[in-house]
Amino acid sequence: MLLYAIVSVPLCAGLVAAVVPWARWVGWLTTVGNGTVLCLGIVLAARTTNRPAIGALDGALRADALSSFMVVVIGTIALLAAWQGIRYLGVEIEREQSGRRHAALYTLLVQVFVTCMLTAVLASNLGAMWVAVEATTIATTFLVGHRRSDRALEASWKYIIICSVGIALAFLGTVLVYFAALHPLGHGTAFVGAQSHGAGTLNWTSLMAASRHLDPGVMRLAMALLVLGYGTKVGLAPMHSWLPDAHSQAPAPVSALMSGVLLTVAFYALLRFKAIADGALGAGYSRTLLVIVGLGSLLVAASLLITQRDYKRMLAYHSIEHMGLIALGAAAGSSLAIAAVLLHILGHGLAKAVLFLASGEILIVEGTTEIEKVPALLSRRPVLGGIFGFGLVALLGLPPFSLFVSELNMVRAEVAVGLAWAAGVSLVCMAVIFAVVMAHGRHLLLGGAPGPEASIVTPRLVSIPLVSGLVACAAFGVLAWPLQPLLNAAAHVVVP
Amino acid sequence: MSGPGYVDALDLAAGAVLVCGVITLWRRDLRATVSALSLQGIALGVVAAVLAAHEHDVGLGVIAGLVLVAKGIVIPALLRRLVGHGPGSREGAASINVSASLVVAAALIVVAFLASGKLTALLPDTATHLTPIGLATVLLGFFLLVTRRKAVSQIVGLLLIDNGVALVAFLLTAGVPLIVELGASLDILLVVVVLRVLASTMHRTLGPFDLDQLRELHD
Amino acid sequence: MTATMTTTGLGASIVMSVVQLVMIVLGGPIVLGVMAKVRARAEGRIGAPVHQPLRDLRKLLTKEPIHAEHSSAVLAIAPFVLVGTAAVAIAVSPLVTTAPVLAHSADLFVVVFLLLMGSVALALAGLDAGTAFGGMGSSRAMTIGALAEPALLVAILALSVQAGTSNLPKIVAATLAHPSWAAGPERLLAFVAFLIVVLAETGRIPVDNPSTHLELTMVHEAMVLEYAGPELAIVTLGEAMRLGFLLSLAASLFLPWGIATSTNPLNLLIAVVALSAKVVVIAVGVALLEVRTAKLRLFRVPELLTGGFVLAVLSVVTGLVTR
Amino acid sequence: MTLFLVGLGLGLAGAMAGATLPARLRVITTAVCGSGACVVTFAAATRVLASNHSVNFHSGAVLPLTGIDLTLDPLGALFIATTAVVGLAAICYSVGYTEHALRSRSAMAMFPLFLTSLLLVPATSSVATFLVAWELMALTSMLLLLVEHRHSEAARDAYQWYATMTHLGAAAILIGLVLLAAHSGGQTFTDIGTHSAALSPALRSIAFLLVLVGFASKAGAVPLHVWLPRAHPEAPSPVSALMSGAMVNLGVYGIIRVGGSLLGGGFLWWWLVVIGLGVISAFYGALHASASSDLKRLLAYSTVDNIGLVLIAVGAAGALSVTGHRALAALAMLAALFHLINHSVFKGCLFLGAGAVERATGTRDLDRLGGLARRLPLTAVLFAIGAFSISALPGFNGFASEWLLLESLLHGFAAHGAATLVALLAGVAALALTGGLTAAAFVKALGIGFLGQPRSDGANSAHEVAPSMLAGMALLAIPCVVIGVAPGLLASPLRRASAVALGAASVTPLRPGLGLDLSGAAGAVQPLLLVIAVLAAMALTAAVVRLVGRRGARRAEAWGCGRELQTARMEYTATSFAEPLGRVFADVLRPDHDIEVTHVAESRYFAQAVRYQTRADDGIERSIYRPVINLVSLWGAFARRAQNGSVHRYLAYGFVALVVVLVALA
Repeated sequence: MLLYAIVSVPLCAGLVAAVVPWARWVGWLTTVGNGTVLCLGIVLAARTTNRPAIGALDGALRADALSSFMVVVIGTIALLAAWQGIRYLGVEIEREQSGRRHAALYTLLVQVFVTCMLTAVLASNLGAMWVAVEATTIATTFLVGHRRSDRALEASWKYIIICSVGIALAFLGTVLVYFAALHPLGHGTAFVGAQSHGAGTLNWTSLMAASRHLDPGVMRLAMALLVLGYGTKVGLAPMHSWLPDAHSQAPAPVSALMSGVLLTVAFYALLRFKAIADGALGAGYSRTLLVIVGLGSLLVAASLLITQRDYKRMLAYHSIEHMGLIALGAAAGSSLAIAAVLLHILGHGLAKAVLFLASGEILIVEGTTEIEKVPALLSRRPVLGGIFGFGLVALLGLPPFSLFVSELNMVRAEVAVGLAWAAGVSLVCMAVIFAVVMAHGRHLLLGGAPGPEASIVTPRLVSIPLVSGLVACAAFGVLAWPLQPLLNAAAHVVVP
Repeated sequence: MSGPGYVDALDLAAGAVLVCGVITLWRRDLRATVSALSLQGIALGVVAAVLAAHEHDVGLGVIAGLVLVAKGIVIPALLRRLVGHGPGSREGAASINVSASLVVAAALIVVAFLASGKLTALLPDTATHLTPIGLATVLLGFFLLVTRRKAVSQIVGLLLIDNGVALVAFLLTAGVPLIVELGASLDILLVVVVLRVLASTMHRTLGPFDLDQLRELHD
Repeated sequence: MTATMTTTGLGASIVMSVVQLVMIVLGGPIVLGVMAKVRARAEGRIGAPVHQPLRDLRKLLTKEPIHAEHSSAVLAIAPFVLVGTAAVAIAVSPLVTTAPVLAHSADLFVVVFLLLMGSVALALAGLDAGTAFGGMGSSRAMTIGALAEPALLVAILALSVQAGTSNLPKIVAATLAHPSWAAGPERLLAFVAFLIVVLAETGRIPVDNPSTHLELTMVHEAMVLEYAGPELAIVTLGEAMRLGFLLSLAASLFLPWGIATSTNPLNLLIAVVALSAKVVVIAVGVALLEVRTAKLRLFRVPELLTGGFVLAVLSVVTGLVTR
Repeated sequence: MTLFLVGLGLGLAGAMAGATLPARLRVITTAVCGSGACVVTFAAATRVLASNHSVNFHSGAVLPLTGIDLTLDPLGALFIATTAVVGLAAICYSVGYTEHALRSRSAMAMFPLFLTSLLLVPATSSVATFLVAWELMALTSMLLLLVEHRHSEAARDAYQWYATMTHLGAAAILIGLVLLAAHSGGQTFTDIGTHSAALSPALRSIAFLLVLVGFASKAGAVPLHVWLPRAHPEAPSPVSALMSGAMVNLGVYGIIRVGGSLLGGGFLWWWLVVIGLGVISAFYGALHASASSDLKRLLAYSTVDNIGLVLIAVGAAGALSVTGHRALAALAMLAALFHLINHSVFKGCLFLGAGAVERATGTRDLDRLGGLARRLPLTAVLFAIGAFSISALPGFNGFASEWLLLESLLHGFAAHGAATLVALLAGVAALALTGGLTAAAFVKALGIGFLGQPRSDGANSAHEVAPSMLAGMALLAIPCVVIGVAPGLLASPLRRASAVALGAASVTPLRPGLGLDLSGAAGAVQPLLLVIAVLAAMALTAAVVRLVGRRGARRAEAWGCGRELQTARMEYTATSFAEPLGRVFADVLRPDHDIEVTHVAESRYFAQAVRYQTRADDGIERSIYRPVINLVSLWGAFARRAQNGSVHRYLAYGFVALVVVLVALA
C-alpha cells in the first residue's frame, strides 16, 4: 500500500497542476506532494532496513533497502526542485517569458518525470524498469526544450536522439538477459515458469536466484550492451555528449532533477544488472567494463572542464566526473564500495541540485551564464555567492561535506580490491578538475573589477531550500547516525 | 503451421526485414526510405505472426497484429506528412557516399553474425539462427543515424534500431512478457510523436535545415 | 680520550684564562704593530714602532665620543658586544692551556657563533647611522661573512671529526697525544682553509685593505666610520683581539706543541712564550703575503672564499677516507 | 583524553561564536574560546608528555563508514603543545589586529576552526580521521587566505596556488595511506604499524614516496614549496604566524609518523632522499630569503630554509636508525624536533612582528621602511629577539637547536657506509652555508627595516601598535630567550617524543641539567654561563671606558664625506644590501634587472632619472610549474574539439564503441 501511495502522490499533484493554470498555490501543492514522497520514502527505508523487501500491486512494485534509499534520494531532490520551481516559474511568468498554460504543462511534466523515476526504482520487473526509464526521457525532452529558444530545441533534439539510441541498446541487453533466463544451463530447456511467459522470469529476485545458471556467453554480451545503453542515461563516457547541452539549456529545477537524480536512477538500473552479472560471470567482467567507462568519463570531464566558459556547462561536466567516480566505485564491488557509492549518490545529488538551483538564481539576477560576465559575485551578492561557493566546496570533495567521506571510502575499496592504479588516475583527474574549477570559481566568486551594482535582489526566502540542502549534505558528511544502517542494508542487497 | 513451411516463412520474413534495412541505406530520397521502413514494419509483423502460429501463443498473435498496425502503417504515415515535397525531400550530401556506406553495411552484417555466435550456441533452433539479422538491423539503423543529415532520416534510423531489437526479441524469446512488450511499443510510439513534434517546430523556426548546422551548443 | 689533563682546580683555570685574556688584549695590537712594521721594512721604510697601536688606543680613549644624529642605541652597544664576545671566545678556548675556564662548553660551534655575533653587531651598527658608507660596509661584510663562516666551521670540523669531539681543549689534547696527526694531509688542507678565513674575517689584504680610506674598496673600515673617541678605541681593540685570537687559535690547533697541560707556573711560562713566538711567526708570514699581493677585486673575493670552503670540505673528506 | 576533547570543543564553540555573534561581541568571545582551547589542549599535551603514556579514543557515531579514532602519544603531544603556544600568541595578537582586518563573520569563524584542525591533526590515529582533519585544515586556511581578497589581486593568486598544491599533496597522501591501510587489514595507525612489516618492499617504498610528496609539499620542501612564499605574505599576520609556526610542522610530523612509527624505519635510500630534500630546501630557502626585499616573503623563504634543516636532521635520524646506530639516531631526531619547536616559536614571533610593522607603516617592502627602532621601540626589540634567534646567536633558542643539529651530524660521522657519510657531509655543509646566509638576511631585515632613517612617510609617521599585539609577540619572544638560555628544560619531553618517533625507548641522548650535555659523546654547552660571561665582559669594558675615557657623547651629523645634504635616499636599501649576494649566487637566483633611464627633454645624453629594479622570482616555479600549466591548458584547447556540437560526432562515439564491443566479445 505504501509503494502505491509513493508512486501515485506526485502523479495526482501533476494532474491537478495540469488542469488549472499555474498559480503559486499549485507550486506549493507540488512541493508538499514531493515532501510527502520524501516522508513516505523515509518510512519505507525504516521498514526495509531490517526486513528484506515489501511487495505491492500483486508483485509489480517491490521495495528493498536499495530502492527505498533511491526513493529517499528522489524525494529530497524533487522537494528542493519543486520548492525552487515556484520562484523560477514566478519570475518567468512575471517577465512574460512563458504563459500560465505553459507553466502548468511544465509542472505536469515535472511531476510525470518524478513518477516515472519512482516507478523505475520500485519496479520489480526489469522490463518495466526499462519502460519507466524510457518514459523519463520522453517526459524530460519537452522540459529541456521548455524555453523554446533554438538552442533549447537543438539540445532537446540531441538529448532524445542519443538517449533513445542508448535506451534501445539497453532494451536489447534486457532481452538477452531474458533469453539467458529462459534457457539456464544445467536445467535443460525446462525451468520453472520458463515457458509461462509470465513476468516471473524478468523479476529481479528470480533472476538473482538463478544467476549462477545463466549462460556466461550471452550474459557477457548482455552486460556490455547494458553498460553502454544505461551508461548513456548515466552520462558515462562513450555516449555522454548530450549531457552538457541538455543540462545547461534546461530550466534550473529540471537540470537539478536530471543531474541530481535521473543520472543516478539510471545507475541504479546498472547496479541491479551488475548484481545479476556478478552472480553469472563473477565480479571480474563487470569490473573491467565499469573501470573502462568510469576512467573514460573522468578523462573526458577533466579535459573538457579546462577551457569552460559557461558555469552551467561546468556543473554538467562535473556530473560526468562524479558519475565516472561512482562507476569506478561500483567497479570495486565490495559492500564497503557500494555503501560509499550510495552515500556519494546522495551527497552528489544534494550538492549538484543546490548548485544548479543557485545557478538558475544567478541566471535570473545576472542574466547571463558566461563566467566572464559575472565577476565578483561574493562581494556583490554575499548570500547567493556564499551558497554557490560552499556548493562548489562540497562538490570538489572537501570536508565537512559527505562527498569527501564517500570519495575516501571509494578509494579505500578500490585499493583493497587491487584497483590502486585506477584510483590513482581518478585522483589525478580530480586534482586537475579541482585546480580548473578553482580557477573558474575564483573569477566567478572573487572576480576582478566588481561588475554593475546588483539591480535585482534575491529575496531571503528563496535561499532557504538551498541552504537546507547544503546543511543536509554537511550533516550526512559528519554524522553517521541516520544513514549507516540503511547504507549497509542496501549494500548487502547488491553484494549478498 | 509447422515443419518446412514454418521455416521458409520465417526465413523469408526475416530476410525481408534485412533487405528493407539495406534499402533505406541505399536510397537517398526520403520518401523511398520511409516506404522501405513501412515494408520492414510489415515484415516484422509477419515474423511475429509466424512465430505465434508455430508456438500457438495467442498473446504473441495480438502483439503481431499491434506491430503490423503501428510499425507498418501509423508511424510511416506520420513521417510521410513530415517529409512533404520539394527540395527538402532529398538527402543532402551525406558525410560518406552511397557505395562506401553499402560496403560498411556489409561489414556491419558480418560483425552481427560474428557477435551472435554465442546466442545461437545456447539454443540451436531455427529462430535463434536468424538473430544475426536482428542485430544487423540494429547496426544498420545506428549507422544511418550517424551518417544522414536530415531529421527524418535520423528518425528512420532510430526506428530501424527499434525494429532490429524487436526482431531479436521475437526470435530469441518469442516476445518479452506482454506488459513489457506493450510498454516498449507505447514508448517507441511516443518517441516518434515527440520527434515528429520537435522536427516540425524546428522546421518552423529554422526553415529547411541540415542537422549538421545545429552546432551552437559547443565548448 | 687520553687522561692528559690533571684535574686543575677551578681557581687555576681562572688564572690561566685571565692570562690568556691579558695576553691577547695586549698582544693583539702588538701583532698589528708587528705586521705594520714588517710591511714598512719590506717597502724600505722604518715604519712606526711595534707598540704604536697601543699608543693610538690610549690617545683615542681621551677623545670625545660622537654619535650620528639618527642613530639608535645599537651604535652605542655594538662595540661592547664585539669586545665581549671576543673576550669570552678567548677566555674559553685552549690557547695557553688545555684547561681554560668553562672548558666543559668550550665548543667549536660556540666559538664560531660568538664570532658571528660580534660581526652581526658590527654590521647592525654600520647600518644604524643611516649613511651610504655604513650600508655599503655592512652589506659587503655580511656577504663575505656569509661565505667565510661556513669555511671556518667546516675547517675546524675536519679536526673535530678526526678527534671525535667538537670540544676544542679535547681536540688539542688529542692532537698532542697523536703527533702523527699533525702532519696528516687533512691538517694541511684545514690549515690553509683556516688561514683564508682568518684573512677574510679580520679584513686583511687580499679581502680588504685595513689601512684604506677609499670608499670603493673599504669593507670593514666603512662600518666603523661613525665611531670616534673611546668607542673607536674599543672597536679597534675588538678587531685586534679577534685577529690575535684567530692567529693563536690557528697556532694552538695546528701546532699545539708547548701548550701547558698542567698548572705549574713553569709550564704556563713556556706556553706563553711558545704561543707568542708562534703567533709572531704566523703574523710575519701573513704580513709578507700582504706585501706581495694586491687587494682582490670585491667580486673575486667570493671565489677565494669558495676555494677555502672547498678545501675545508676536502679536508673533512680526506679525514673520513683515511680514518 | 577528555581534557583534549574539551579543548577541541572550545575551539568549535569559538568558531560558532565567530559565525553568529554581532561584530562587537564576536572578537572577544572568539578570542576567549580560542585561548581557552589552546590552554586546555596544552595542559592535556603536557600531561601526556609528563606521564609518557598515550590515551586513545574511538567513536563510531561521527564520520560515516569509518568512525573517528584519536590517540594522544608523546610525539603528537609535542606538536599539539607547540601549536597551542603559537595559537595562544596568535589569538592574543588578533585581538588588537582585528580593529581593521579579519573582522568579517567568515574570518572570525574560520580562524578558530583553523586552530582546532591544527590541534586535531597530530592527535588522529586512523587514515580516515587523519585525512578529514588534514583537508579541514587545508580548507580553513584556504578561506582565511581570502579574507582580504577584495583589494589585492596577489591574495587571489596566492589562494589559487595554495589551493591547488595543497589538494595535490592531499591526494598523494590519500593514495599513500590508503595503499598501506588496504594491505594491512584495518585502517587505524596501530593496525598499519603492526602489519606494515609484512608488506612487499616495493609497495612500502611507493607508499612512502607518495606520502613524502604530500607532506613535503605541506612542509614547503623545495620542489613543492612554491605556494609558501605566495600564501604566507598574503594571509593576515596571525594566520601566517600559525601557518609558519604550526601548519608547516605538521608536514614534518607526517613524514616522521609515517616513515618512523608506521613503516618502522623502512630503507636507507628513503632517508637519503629526505636529506637531499632538506639540503636543497635549506640552501634554496636561505638564498632566496637573503635576496627578497618583501619582509614577509623573506620570512616565508626562511621557513623553507629552516624546514630544510629539520628535514636534514630527520633524514639523518632515519638513516642512522636504519643502519643500526640507535643512540645517534635518537640524538638526531631529538635535534630535529628541538629545532622544529624553536622554529615555530621564533618564526611565529617574526611573522607577528612583520604584521605589526605592516599595520603601523602600511607597507611590507623593506625598501620603504627604516628608522622604526625609534618609532616602534617595543616591536623593534621583539622583532630583534626573533631575528637573533633565527640567526643562531648564542643566548637565543636558535643557537641551542642549531648546536644540537651540528653535534648530531658531527657524531653521525662515526657511522660507516659511504652513502650516509656523503649525505651527512652535505647536511653539515648546508647547515654551515645557510647559517651565514640567514645571518645576512636577518641583518638586512633588522638593519634596513628598523635602523637608519625612514625611507617613506608611512615609515616616518609610524607609531606603536596596540598593546595586545605586543603581548602576542612577547608571548613568543620570551620562550625564545628562556629556551635559549636553559635548553635543558625541554630535554625530557623531546626525548620521549623522539623515542616514540624511532621506536627506540631505551636511549637517553641528553644528560639532565640546564645546558645541553650529550651522554653518548663528548660535547656540551652551557648557554647560561656563556651569556653571563659575555655580559660580564661587556660590563667590564664599559666600566674601564667610563673610568678612563671622556663621557657625554655629542650628537653630530653623520659623516657625509663633505656633502652638506644627508637624506634618507642616500641610504642603502634592501635591494642594494642583497645585491652583492645576488651577484655571487647569480646562476641560482637568476635575478632579472631592469634599468629605466628617463632622459632630459632637450638632449639624449643627459639622464633626468635612472630607475633600477631587480626581481628574483622563484626559479623553480619558472622552470617546472609554468611548463606544466601551459601543457594542461594546451591539452584543454585540444580536447575542446571533441565537443564541437555536431550530433553526428556524438553518435559516432557510441557507434564505434558498440562495434568495438561486439567485435571484442565475438
